[in-house]
Amino acid sequence: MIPLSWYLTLAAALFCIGLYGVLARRNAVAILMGVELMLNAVIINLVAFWRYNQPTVIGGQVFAIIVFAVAAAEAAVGLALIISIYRRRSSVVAEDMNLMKW
Amino acid sequence: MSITLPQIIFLVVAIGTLFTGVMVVVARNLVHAALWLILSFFGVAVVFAMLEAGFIAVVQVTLYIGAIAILIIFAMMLTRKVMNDTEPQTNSQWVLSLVVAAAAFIGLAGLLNATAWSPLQAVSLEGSVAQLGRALVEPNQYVLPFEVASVLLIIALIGAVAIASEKN
Amino acid sequence: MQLDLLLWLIPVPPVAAFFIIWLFTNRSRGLSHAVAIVSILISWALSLIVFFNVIGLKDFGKTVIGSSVPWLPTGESVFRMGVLADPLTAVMLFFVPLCCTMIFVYSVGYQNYGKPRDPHDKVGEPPHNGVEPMYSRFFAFLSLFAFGMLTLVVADNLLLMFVGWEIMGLCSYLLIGFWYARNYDDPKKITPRGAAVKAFITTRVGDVVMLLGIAYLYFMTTTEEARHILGKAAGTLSFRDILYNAKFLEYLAEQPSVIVGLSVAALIGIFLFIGTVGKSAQFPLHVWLPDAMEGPTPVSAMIHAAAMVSAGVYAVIRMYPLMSAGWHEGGPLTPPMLAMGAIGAFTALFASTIAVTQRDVKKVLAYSTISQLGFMVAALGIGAYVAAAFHLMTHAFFKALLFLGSGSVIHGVEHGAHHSNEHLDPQDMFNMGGLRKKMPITFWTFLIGGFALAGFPFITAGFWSKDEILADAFANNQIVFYVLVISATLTAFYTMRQIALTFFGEPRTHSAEHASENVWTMTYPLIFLAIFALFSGFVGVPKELAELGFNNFGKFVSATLVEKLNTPEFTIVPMIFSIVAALGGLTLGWLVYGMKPLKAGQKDPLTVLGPIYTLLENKYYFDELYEFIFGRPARWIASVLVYQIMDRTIIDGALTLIARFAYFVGHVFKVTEKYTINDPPDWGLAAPIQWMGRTFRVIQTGRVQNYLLVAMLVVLAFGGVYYLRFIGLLR
Amino acid sequence: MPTFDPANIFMWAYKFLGWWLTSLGLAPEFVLFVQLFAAIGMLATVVLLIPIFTIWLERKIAGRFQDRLGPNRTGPYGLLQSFADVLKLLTKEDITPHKADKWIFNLSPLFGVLSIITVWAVIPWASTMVGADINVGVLYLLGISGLGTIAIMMGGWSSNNKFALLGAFRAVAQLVAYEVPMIITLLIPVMLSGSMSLQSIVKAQGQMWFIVLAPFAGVLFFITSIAEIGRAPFDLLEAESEIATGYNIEYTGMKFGVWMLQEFSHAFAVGPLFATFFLGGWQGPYATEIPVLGIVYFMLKSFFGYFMIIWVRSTLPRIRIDHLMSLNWKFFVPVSLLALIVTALVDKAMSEFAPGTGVAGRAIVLFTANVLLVISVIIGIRNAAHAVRVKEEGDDHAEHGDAADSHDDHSAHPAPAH
Repeated sequence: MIPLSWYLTLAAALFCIGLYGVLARRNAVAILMGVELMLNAVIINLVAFWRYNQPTVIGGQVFAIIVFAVAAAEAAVGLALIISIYRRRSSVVAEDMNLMKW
Repeated sequence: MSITLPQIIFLVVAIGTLFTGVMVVVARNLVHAALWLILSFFGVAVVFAMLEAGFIAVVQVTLYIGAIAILIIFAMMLTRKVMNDTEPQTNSQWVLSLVVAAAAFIGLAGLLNATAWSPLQAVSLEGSVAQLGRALVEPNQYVLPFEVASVLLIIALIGAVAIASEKN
Repeated sequence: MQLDLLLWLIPVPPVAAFFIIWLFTNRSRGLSHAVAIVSILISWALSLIVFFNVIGLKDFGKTVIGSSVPWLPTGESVFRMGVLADPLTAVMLFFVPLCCTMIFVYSVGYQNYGKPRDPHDKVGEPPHNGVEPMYSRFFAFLSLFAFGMLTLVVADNLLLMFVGWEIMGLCSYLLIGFWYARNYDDPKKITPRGAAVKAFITTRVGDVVMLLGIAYLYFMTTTEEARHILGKAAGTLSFRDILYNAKFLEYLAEQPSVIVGLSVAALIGIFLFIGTVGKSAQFPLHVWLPDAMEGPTPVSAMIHAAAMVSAGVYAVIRMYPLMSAGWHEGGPLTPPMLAMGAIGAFTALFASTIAVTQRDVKKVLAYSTISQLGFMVAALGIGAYVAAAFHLMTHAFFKALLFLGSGSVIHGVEHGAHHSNEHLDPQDMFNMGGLRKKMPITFWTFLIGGFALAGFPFITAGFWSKDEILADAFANNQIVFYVLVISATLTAFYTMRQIALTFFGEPRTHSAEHASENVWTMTYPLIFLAIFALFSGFVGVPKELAELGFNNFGKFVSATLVEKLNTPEFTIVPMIFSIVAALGGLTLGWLVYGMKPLKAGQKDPLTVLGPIYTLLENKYYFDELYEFIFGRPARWIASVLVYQIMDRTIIDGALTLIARFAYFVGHVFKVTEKYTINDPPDWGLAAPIQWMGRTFRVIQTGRVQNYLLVAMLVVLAFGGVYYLRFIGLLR
Repeated sequence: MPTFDPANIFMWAYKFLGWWLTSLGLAPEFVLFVQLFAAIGMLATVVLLIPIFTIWLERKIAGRFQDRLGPNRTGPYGLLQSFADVLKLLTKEDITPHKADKWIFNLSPLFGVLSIITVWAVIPWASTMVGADINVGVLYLLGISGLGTIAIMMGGWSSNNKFALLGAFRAVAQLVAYEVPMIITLLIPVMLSGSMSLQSIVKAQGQMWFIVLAPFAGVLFFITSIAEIGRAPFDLLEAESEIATGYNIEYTGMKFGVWMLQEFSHAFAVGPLFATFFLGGWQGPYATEIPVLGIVYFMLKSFFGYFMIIWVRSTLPRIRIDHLMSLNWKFFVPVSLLALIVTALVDKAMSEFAPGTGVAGRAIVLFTANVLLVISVIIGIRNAAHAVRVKEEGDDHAEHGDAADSHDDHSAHPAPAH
């Protein structure tokens, strides 16, 4: 049988990979992909905790579903933003989007 | 300790998932990265299946691969040819980012493995899908978060259309 | 089908009709009046179903029909709204929708449906010969009014009843002022809008007091003992809980109220009765009703004869158990009953005296309405519960009939006036005469109505009800009895006067000559109502004369009350009195006006009375009196006290003061800033702040990833610290 | 040794294999693995062989519809036509374009076929024969169809050709868009049967097919799935005249053949799906007693659905891309939602107020509800079209409509000044 800590470690690793992607990639779409990875890691955590701590209470899965919905919304809005930025400035490089600096 | 079959499967899946995840963040070609991402999503779906959350697994496939991945690839194609594979894919702070990510992972892993977690309870999850479905619409359970999530989706839909629409 | 469900449904169609007409069909006249009439017909049908079901019920009254839903949670109890049908409601349900229906149908003809729009007509003025410009609006208002009335009838608690009551008040305002743009030549004549405002405000005076009574009653149902008595039903206004609960009533009767010498029941009763005084135009709040005749005649018939004013009486009849709480047959009357008896009897006499001298055909009827309502109130005051309810019903029939008849007359005369381009007041009876041959249907029906009003013996409904009142008065209170007899005589007299002036003799004007009978939509309702005006009385004849009719009414209605009231044993005396009064009055009127009909321009024979005549003709100068007592001071307070002293001096002065102070503070700030920050270039605060900004702004790279990186570093740092403390390396 | 029963011969074979291998003394896991592998292999083979027949069938039927003979040279009735085509494709040169993304370019056709074969994993063939009776089968199908989209996109993108990319765009836009009403209409069988497992959906149609209970949903599902497989009149993603066969333009030889295989098997897959969801799957006389019969019924229904597709394809012309999109978003999505709501309300109301109603009663009520819905929808379309006509041509034409109607349109759409 698989200990819970394995799942959590997997989730942590996936999360950190996504984090690296978010921090280091230049392309905004790639950053978004990193965010998706992080969200997946979070959902793994939720489901794993549900399965190991309270498998009879369905709340954990519900939580996961809600996170799914949020992820979908996030992806839609994020990509829309990227596309409109691309329209205005013909660039999807996150570093170029620095109008808010000094 | 002897290693059992499910553990082997888990290790294989986990390694595959992590590998594909790494490929997502390091691939030079963005479309390749997106395809790696799809594979990694598959891996996560398998993990869900191993956790006996069949519904979540299928939703993972349907939503992430069927919708989000396609969306990402689509956006990629709409915004393609702005950066070709030759120029650097990572920004100036990637080393520090790597350090931070690694440190975070080490810290988390250390904590996780230092903690004593509750073992797996052998309960039958028969009809947990039906249970989930009922829980999502029962007034005294999770109907409110469910509705809020649907409202959020509607708002995101309208907002995305409004943002990405040509004329403004 | 459960009856209580039907009860819920009864008021619904009219309000639906109101919204439908208002929102959708107001473009099309035919559609509008179709909607209105169909809706009121549905309500009527439902009411009849309920009525005929309940009269078959075993000991109905002990067991009432009704249901209620929790409406407003009030602390530990819940205020419930609901509907109720007891015998009294059943009676109301019998005649209210009926009269309403008749009036709806009548209005179609009265507002000249079918005729083309007259180009001279202006919106907001009575049409000359074309169709009413605001035709649909008229029916919308009528429907809303019917909704209010039916709500009031089926309501099972005082609050809901009050809601219907106020809706009717609003509709009465809207409908009296329906021709809002109308103006008259002589400034003393009140305009419709003025009349509307007057009616609204006058009835408000009563309603406020009534609301006070309702609140007081509600409060009393929440006291400790009340909880003890009512149990779970505490904190209620429901009739079922209050009026059918003898223990609670006597608790109220014993409880001393805030005013010394009055029990709670008495005080509440008086409050509620004042509401009725306003609504059904009892002295001293009667002034609005005659002016309300400025509205279209169907409105006068509906609001000021059949429905609204009788709603006032209905309210007191409904609350009678409370009013008479602590009173037993033959015992001393309770204060509210005393008040009712006195005011009712006085109003009856006083209004009938005024009615004798009026020239306007509708004003006469208005005053007679007041006096008839006085009859009912007086009857209640002396404990004649059944008689009051009975007279309420019959009066609704024949008074609606009379009003519609007068409307028909006016319409005919207007038609004549249009024909012989003559400019005159089509409502003045002295411009009429000889309409007997011109408009036969109107004449006969009006005659029936008039005789019913006068109480023509044995064959009219008015006789039986009025006789019952007189009988009870005779048994209980002689003074009231004689007052009522006198006013009954006067009633018969002015009825005859009206009939004679209107229909007999020769036409006194060309208009009257060219007057003609109206369309069927106006005449058929007259006939229909005439039938009821004749025969509706036979349900309540005294049981000693039972061979003349039935005696079910008394048994039926008196079942509403908790403790049995024994009807006085039958004596021939009051009946003789009432017969003499009716016939005497009629003959007197015939002698004065009928024998030798007035020629054109001839003065009213009653002017021989001299000053009394002028006094009566000016309605005892009540309007002037009220103007002097209330009008002037109010205006003076408004102009001098409120405007000049309050606004100008106190409030504005305070505001100016505050403004000055704020200005001063601002000035202080300005000076300080000038000398510390701006002026000195070297040591002022501005320079270093600028320098700091220039130095630190570099960290604002504007790149989201940098920010996230920093955030993660901080998170890691904190995490590390906590981890070290966790494993104990750090204190 | 399992007793031989001809009525359920396939399951018998499956069991027999297991028994035999066990008797050889192999580990049970391995035995199970071999059993499943054999079953899957058989299923996949059947699925992959079907197109060889359906290609011929389609060309024949389309020929008949268009008053042609269709293939008739190779073999009796041209039955061997498909084999000839395959041979031809095999002999062609296999080109991978320069600057193309080799891996993806070569992988995408396989992905495409994969996405179709995996569909069959959950489709019940008979009362006893279903690959994997998972309790979220419907969702599974949707996820798989997403895979197909990705495959097309990979192919179109990786071949580094603008027409291919355009085709891919169109494919994504169209498939993703038409998935929405398809999902919504699929919810109706799920609702009526109360389960997402295809086997229990089929079982729920034992007495009454869902096409009777929800005809409107059936039709909608049929149309949207035609759009999903990109057949005429929705074959925008490979419109020869506009973008020259779209995403698979750069493919040659057998790789192109694999794409064709994907298309035809996908097209055929609609038949079984339609049969499963609305035509009662393997249900039929004695289907439960003799499962083999179930296979026959199932195949008959599937081929009926496929025939309908061919009929539509060879009858209707292609529609414009903007019409395609507006048709989906402005008509199919709202109407399918309407159908869903109406069905839900009516069914729930019946179970609430008329419990114990027989299947026939339920069918009648639901059917009438559907008919009323269709009628109202048609009236709505008519009014909308009329309004549009009034807007475009001015109100003088509007008077042709009956008075009240045109009057309403008057007030709703003031005619342009002229």
